[in-house]
Amino acid sequence: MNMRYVSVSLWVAGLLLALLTPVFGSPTMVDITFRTCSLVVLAVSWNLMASAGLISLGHSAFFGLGGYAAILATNSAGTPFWLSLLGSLVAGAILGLGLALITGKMRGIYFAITTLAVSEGLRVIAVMLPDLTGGAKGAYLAPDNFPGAFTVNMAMGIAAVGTCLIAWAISRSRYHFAFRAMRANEGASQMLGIYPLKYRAAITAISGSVASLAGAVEVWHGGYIDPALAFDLHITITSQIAPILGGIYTLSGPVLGAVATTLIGDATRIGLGHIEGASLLVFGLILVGCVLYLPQGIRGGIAQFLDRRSKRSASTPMPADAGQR
Amino acid sequence: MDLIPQAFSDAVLLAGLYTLMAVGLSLGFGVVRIINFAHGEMIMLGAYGAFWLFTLFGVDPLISLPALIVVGYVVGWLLFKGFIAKVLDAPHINQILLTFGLGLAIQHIAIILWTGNARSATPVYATSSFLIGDVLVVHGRLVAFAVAVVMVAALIAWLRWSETGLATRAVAENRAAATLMGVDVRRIYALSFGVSCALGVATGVVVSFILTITPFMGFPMLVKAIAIVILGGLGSIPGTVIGALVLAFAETFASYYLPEGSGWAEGIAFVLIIGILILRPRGILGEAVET
Amino acid sequence: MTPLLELSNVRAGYGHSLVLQDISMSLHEGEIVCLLGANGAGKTTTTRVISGLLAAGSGEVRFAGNNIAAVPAHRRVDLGICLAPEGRQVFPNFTVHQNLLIGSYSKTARQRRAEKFEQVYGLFPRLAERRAQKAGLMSGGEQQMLAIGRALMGCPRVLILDEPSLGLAPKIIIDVYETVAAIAKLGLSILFVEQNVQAALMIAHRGYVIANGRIAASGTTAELQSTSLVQEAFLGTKTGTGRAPPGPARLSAH
Amino acid sequence: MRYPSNLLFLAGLAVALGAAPASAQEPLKIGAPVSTSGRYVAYGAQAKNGIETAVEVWKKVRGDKVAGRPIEVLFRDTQSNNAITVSLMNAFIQTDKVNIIIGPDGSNVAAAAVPPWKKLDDRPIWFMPGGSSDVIEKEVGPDPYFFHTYAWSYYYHENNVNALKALGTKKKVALLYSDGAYGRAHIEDARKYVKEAGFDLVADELVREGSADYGPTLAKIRVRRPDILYVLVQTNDAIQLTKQIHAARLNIPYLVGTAQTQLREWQEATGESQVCWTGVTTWVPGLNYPADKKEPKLFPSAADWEKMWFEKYKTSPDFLEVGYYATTILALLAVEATQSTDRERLKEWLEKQDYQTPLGDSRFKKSRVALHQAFGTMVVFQRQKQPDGSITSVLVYPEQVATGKLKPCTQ
Repeated sequence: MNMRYVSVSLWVAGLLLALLTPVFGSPTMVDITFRTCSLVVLAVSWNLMASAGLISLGHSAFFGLGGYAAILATNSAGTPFWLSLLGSLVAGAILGLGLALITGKMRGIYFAITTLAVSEGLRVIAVMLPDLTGGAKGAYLAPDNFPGAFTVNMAMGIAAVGTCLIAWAISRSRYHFAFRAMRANEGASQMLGIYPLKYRAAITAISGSVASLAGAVEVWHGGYIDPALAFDLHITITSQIAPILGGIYTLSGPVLGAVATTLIGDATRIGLGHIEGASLLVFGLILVGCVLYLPQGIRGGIAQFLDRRSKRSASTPMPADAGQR
Repeated sequence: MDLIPQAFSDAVLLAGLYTLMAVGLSLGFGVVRIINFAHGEMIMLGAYGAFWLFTLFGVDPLISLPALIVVGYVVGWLLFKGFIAKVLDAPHINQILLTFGLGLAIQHIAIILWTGNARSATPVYATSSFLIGDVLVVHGRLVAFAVAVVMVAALIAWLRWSETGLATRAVAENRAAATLMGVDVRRIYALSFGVSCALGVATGVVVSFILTITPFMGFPMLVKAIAIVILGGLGSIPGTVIGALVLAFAETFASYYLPEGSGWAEGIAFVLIIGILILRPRGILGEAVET
Repeated sequence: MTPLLELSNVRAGYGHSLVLQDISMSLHEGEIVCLLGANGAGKTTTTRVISGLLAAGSGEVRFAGNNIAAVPAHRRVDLGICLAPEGRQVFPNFTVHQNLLIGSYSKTARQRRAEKFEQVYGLFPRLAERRAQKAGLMSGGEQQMLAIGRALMGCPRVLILDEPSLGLAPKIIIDVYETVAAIAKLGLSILFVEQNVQAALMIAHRGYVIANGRIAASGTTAELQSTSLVQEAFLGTKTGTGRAPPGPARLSAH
Repeated sequence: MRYPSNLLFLAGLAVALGAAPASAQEPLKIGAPVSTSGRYVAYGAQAKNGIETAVEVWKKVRGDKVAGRPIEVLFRDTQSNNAITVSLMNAFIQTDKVNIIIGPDGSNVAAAAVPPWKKLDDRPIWFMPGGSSDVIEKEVGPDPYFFHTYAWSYYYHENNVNALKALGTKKKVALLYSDGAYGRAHIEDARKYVKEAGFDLVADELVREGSADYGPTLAKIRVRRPDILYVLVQTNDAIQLTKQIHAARLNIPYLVGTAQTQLREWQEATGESQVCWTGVTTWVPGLNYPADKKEPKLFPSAADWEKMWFEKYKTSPDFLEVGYYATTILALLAVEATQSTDRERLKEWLEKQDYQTPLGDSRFKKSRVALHQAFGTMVVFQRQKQPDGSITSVLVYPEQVATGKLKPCTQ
């Protein structure tokens, strides 16, 4: 059994689950799949940015914007379901482009903090313009035609599959190398004839638009939105937990991580929900444990396991640099 | 009535609180190069510590402050040895997630121990005040300001004049060179992380009688502290003071002079951050621990 | 007589790239030894191994006869191994005086701080004049003096200087080397790394030439001056051994 | 379904569903979405206490079963999160097939629970002893299966303003509300009733939820010299705001709050600053509601019930705890009386019943939009300092229950 076989079969399984569960699954199954798919979209989207060296601490900005774009389009202009999703995609892409432009050459922690600021800024706007957004007491979706739960669930499945396909296409294209170079060193990549801003704008636009899409489908699913939860920092955090738990900078890592995060979250919530504070305590501890003991994520863990099984003798690695740089 | 003197006084007092809130985070980042997402939880623990000592034993928060600072130092030191030390060479994002996970766990331990009920300590000075001309000054806030000034001054003096403080700055500026001077970098890390947490706890003690204490109080304060640290320049202590002043003045004056200004104030802070990062991508005063 | 410092068959590198293939060398009490080599040959990596910033993959580093592999970098200062690193690495936001102060941070050095200050300010009157100035605002030559002075503050038995002439004007280089010679008179053992052959051979007793992570030549200054090996080493090529080992040249350059 | 990762899902499913109940006697399932983690955890704890105590009392009085069926309460944690609440509601209705839903608690999660419940045709009877926001009422609309067992936001202000009318209408009122869900849900009706009563609205100030400094807002209000400061913020904000108002020495004779003034949390955290604040609530210790004539053991007098609670928890109850207790007992009585879980029969019975509970009359009436609304009887009280130094709630409105008069603050 090698990594390739495992990975192909997992991909096929994931695809089928995402697209067939809304048709055949039990309500619980549908619900878990929906939330997993939503997290897959966010995680893959976050990982796309991270792959280009852009660590986002404000993915909730895209998620929330997408939700508000969908609800505004629907409630004020009677926009139908699919069209409202398109609107959110565009809104997310515009925000992504804008972010790339204002952040210019900012990198690392400065880029991260700017995204955080954008997300918090949007939350303040949503809170302070109640006539437009419903303000802090929230707003309900009031569509002319509700497309039905099946369609909404299916939309999230398609979104997840589509996002993975985009990530796959990027990993197969020459852009992949550009992003990798940017991640390593933006200055150096410039010398290689790569113009970071162009790629940066492209990746933030793509990543932003799919994250917005997730927000929009969530609104159609839940039917309600409010600023505190649309722009919740925990959305940002879970969209990071998933790729890091699964394996950052990889294709399958965010997906594996999303599945694991959802299942762990549900297990602790349902298993420990009757004890005050226990469910998120255990979730926090699991997170700490994963960062400490699975630094390469689940994907890295599996690869290592398979490696060991194939008994390939590893070459003696060099001692690490003790100079702490 | 002219509100400008009042606004000015409010802003200065608030800036003191903000400085204290952010200075520990700034030190932690400057030296250990980790943004401690559990820093807010240190504030929360400090607040609960002061609250319980006050409520159960009648110990005034200002009296319990020194003891709690020591406890905060020990907790920080243990967190460093137990967790942070293991991810020093990991990517930033892993470190962020680790500290976030720790924060989440600490929050919910607090819920289990003390429930989610909102609390606040009630020493007399918390709600008494005096007037200078037209300007009203609340004793509690003045006390908080004084504690902030003393703590920040002590920190600066320590970094500037003590042997260990100097070594800490050396590590912040160049860890390899510091090692060559015989400085045990890991020990300095543990120490600074401890001091950083102790400052968080001190903040908690001070807000225990001004603000509402809940297990969740830390996270919004962390976001604010990050904003301040970024405004001033990561790791720069004078920068943190400037960042706190900028934020406090912007918020206070917006609240006084804009319609619905106190609602927009927080948004103003984030606009400021983005603006400053565009103009000066490394904050008002650059990086590294300066005093 | 046991050498004060001895490296035998040291291999070391970063991650999976091996920079030092096989280094053996020694330094005796009171000696001045220079380490020559082209950019990227492994000179700085050697100093990092000696100072403990980089652990040796295999081989031994002995100090006064003891294997110091297990001694962490910051403890080696206590033993008396002090390095003025490549690129000077002074603390830019510290004053000159603070830089020197931190130089005597180690336990042994702290006890002799006053004496050392006197010595360093005596050797470098320029530093005494500028004691309150921020190090980052000084010229390259002054910073180099400071770096050496700072290393001296640590009470070294072995003073290691990594490319003290790097990026300095010729006139300043002469100043630096005159000072090094003066320090040598204090009875210290000095190991210094150079690309500038002329300057190095001026004051050293012995020398080693590193090429591609191996000792390519060694001998007294006079011997080295007369051999063509020095030149070859500097070209980074090695005749006669067939294939050159894979050169991780760029990696140790900075 | 032959792929390995299905195992992961199945494992998750098994965890999610727990051990399937396989008893011959189908239990009565009550779905209880409670916020036992996240920011509403304080409410969640109260909700859980209320339901648990109700089931305990029922078992003591009536035995372990209701209508011959064992009682099963499914407590599920909303984590104070909208998306999780949606999942919970779906799971309760579609998977667990609960017979009755009671909850959730916090206003945002309560709001988020509405669409998934409304969307499903086979939705069960839903009691909501939590959310008071009028957006919830509008969204639920005249749904026959929705039973609101808590006051709507506008009840607060109708009662509050009625109590204030005793002071005469020439008074100047300053409104202060937060940009949070609580402030936004209440401000419009507060404004409406204040204006209708003929008061002079001299300030209408917004503050930020969680703000560290209310100084600027208070300074602006001081300049207007109002007679009444009317505050609409949630508990956490109310605690620090109350202390700051005290410190600011505004010299405003009447300080008017809403529900938070009755919460233990607020009273303990504000100390001396709480004196003279008024509040409006559905329940306050010391109400003189008598025991129910038909069910005196399930619905004892307010005083007896309070005593029972104090013995169990060593603290006096808060209004959510009473609300969840009364609601749960009502639900159990409905099942017992109809011997069924059919929502039509339950609904009919609920519409007709009439008990005297520790929380007042249990009769459901129409409200602005919703069909069923109970326990909306509110009282206005004032925190007054007694000669012995203690601070107690003195009922000032309505007159039938009043135990004292509204007094101006002397500072």
